Amino acid sequence: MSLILALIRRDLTLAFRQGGGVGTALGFFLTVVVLLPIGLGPDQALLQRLAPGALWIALLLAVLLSADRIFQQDYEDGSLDIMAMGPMPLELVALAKAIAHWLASSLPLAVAAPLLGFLINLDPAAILPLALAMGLGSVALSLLASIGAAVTVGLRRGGLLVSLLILPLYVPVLIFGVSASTAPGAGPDIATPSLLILSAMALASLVLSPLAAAAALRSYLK
Amino acid sequence: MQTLANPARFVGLANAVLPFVWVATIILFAIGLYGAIVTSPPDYQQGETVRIMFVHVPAAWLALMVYTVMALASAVAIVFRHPLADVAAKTAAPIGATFTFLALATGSLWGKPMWGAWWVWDARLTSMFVLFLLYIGYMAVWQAIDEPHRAALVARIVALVGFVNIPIVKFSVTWWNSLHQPASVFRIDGPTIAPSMLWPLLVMGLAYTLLFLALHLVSIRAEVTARKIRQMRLAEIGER
Amino acid sequence: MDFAAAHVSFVIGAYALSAIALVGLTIQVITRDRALKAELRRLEEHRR
Amino acid sequence: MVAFYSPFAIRYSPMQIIGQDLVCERGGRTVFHDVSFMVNRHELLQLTGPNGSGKSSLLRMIAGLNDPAAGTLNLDGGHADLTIGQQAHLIAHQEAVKLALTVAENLAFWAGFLGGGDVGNALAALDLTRLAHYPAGLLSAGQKRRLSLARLVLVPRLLWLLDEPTVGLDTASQQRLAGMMTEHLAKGGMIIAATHVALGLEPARRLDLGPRA
Repeated sequence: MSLILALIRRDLTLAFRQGGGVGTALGFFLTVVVLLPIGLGPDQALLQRLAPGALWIALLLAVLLSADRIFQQDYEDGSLDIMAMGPMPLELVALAKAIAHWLASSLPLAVAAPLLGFLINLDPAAILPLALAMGLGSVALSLLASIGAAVTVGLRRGGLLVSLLILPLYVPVLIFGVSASTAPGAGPDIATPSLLILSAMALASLVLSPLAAAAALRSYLK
Repeated sequence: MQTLANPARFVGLANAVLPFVWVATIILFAIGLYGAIVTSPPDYQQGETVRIMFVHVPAAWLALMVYTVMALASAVAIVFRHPLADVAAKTAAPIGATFTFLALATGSLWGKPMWGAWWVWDARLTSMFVLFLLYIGYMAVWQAIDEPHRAALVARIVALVGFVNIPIVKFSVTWWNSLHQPASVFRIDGPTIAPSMLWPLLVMGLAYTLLFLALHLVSIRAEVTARKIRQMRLAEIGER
Repeated sequence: MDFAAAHVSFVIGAYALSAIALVGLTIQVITRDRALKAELRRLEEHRR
Repeated sequence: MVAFYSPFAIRYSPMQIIGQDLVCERGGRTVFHDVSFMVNRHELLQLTGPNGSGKSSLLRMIAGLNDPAAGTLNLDGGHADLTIGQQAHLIAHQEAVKLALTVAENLAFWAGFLGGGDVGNALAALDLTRLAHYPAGLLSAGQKRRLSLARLVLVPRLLWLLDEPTVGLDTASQQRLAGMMTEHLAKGGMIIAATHVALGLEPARRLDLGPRA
């Protein structure tokens, strides 16, 4: 357990010291949110109805954008080889790095998203459910992104391939994420069941993603 | 040598079986089409457009079946390390993608007269679309990694991860669809269809499956030849 | 089948599209197989 | 977590690594075949052979990063529940150094991750104490190579797998490396080094991966 923490701590120091990671993801997120009213027109009622979905899509794309940072550096400078020879199985290394990526970029976005919601007239009552749903959903997003990152770690321009591989896996998270972020009161309460399913997905990916990611990494170490 | 363990035996087997499969495919298509176009009655509600079902439903069945074949082949490749299994998965993908594309296209052609729109986010069409993305993603992995051995290792994982997600996507899309739209007006599945419509559908389904088998065997044979050519070229480089 | 019924063009369109796609795929697969077999034969003669 | 203690505790039990008719395949091409070797305690095995003959592949195979297409590879004597890779250090061309972290932080991470070790002593052994608080990005190639070699001293491990260790080192550092290697062998360790340059100590065994008859 202490080894996982050591790895997470190092990754976090690296992410914050290089600064690029969080900054670019947040910047990308802000651009997407600002583009929406420009593209869809300033109609407040329309924007309000679209706000949760739009914020979720922006979060999802931002996480995907920063996904290749999870293993790329360690693969290129040889650290991954040494970690594969360490006392900790590669699966836990993949898990630790995915958690570090979640803490470094997905979580800050999940916290910032509802606060930026006012830009697209997000209904204030929806801020709390959105924050809760995004907090949970971002775990699944980072873990699934780690599979894509592992599959494309050795490729020169793997960025496009990551999105193609991982977006279909994001469909369920997006569906239940958005329905979990609807404000209470309107219509039947679908927020709580969706939240439960979302957390189930997060837990499932917590277990399954490291297995897939480690297997993909091993094929690149060969 | 870990090259294709027993390709010669497989190619021999394929050559023996293929003529019969081709003949059976053609016969079944003839019967199926005859049943679909001539004997089965028009639908009391939709009229003639129901006949699109005979090309739409088999394509949808094949789209899912071929991905299952790919996932099974990948699992066999992981467990038994059999290189021919990787080739089977790789060659099945483009065929499966074509069937998925056909399912989407014919579904949209069926939807236009039915719901008045070329694309309707009906639960089955949406999950079929995601399945299409999974196919494209799988094929993109083979494209992106030039060295076949490493590409095979990675593609296996992508196929299995995709396969695990198909039911999840299906469940969430169906649930999402019921949330946003009352159950779609048009529902044809299960034994409710009249027998006169059912047998052509089953025959067409079998014809599509045999076509897949034939195309798959030929593609595997071609891929085995391609790998041999690649190894001969590499050997030449090695000698020089 | 009544060829004058409503929307019959969609039915024909669906069948035509399916035929084109499946026949096209078959031709592509067979030609690739034949081309590779010929190249392999050429390479083998070249080596002997 | 695996109880991890210094491998030298089992100093005097007999111990050797044996490779038997190993075959390595990469991209469909056979890199090398029928390679056999043996290394005992206190012994240095020197790997030679032209570029592309598979020296690095063999080292990576011993480290467990890629499994052989055929043949066997085992360590008699070491820890039963540890793989060879977990009882070995691999120093390859890539230095596994994070440029944004300082020299000390790099070593502190590896100490934490690979199972304990004294950073100060490792820095002193490679004369890096002066640079401890500099970000690794400012180091020269030779200094980065020394930081990578510091891992050998930082975490005691039985087997050292060195891939052209002297690349980029000045003469003083090469002598220091030779000293470290001699001391490691004296303490009952084993070394497999792929290199063409004289290492400053006589290898007990040699293995040439070049084209054989």
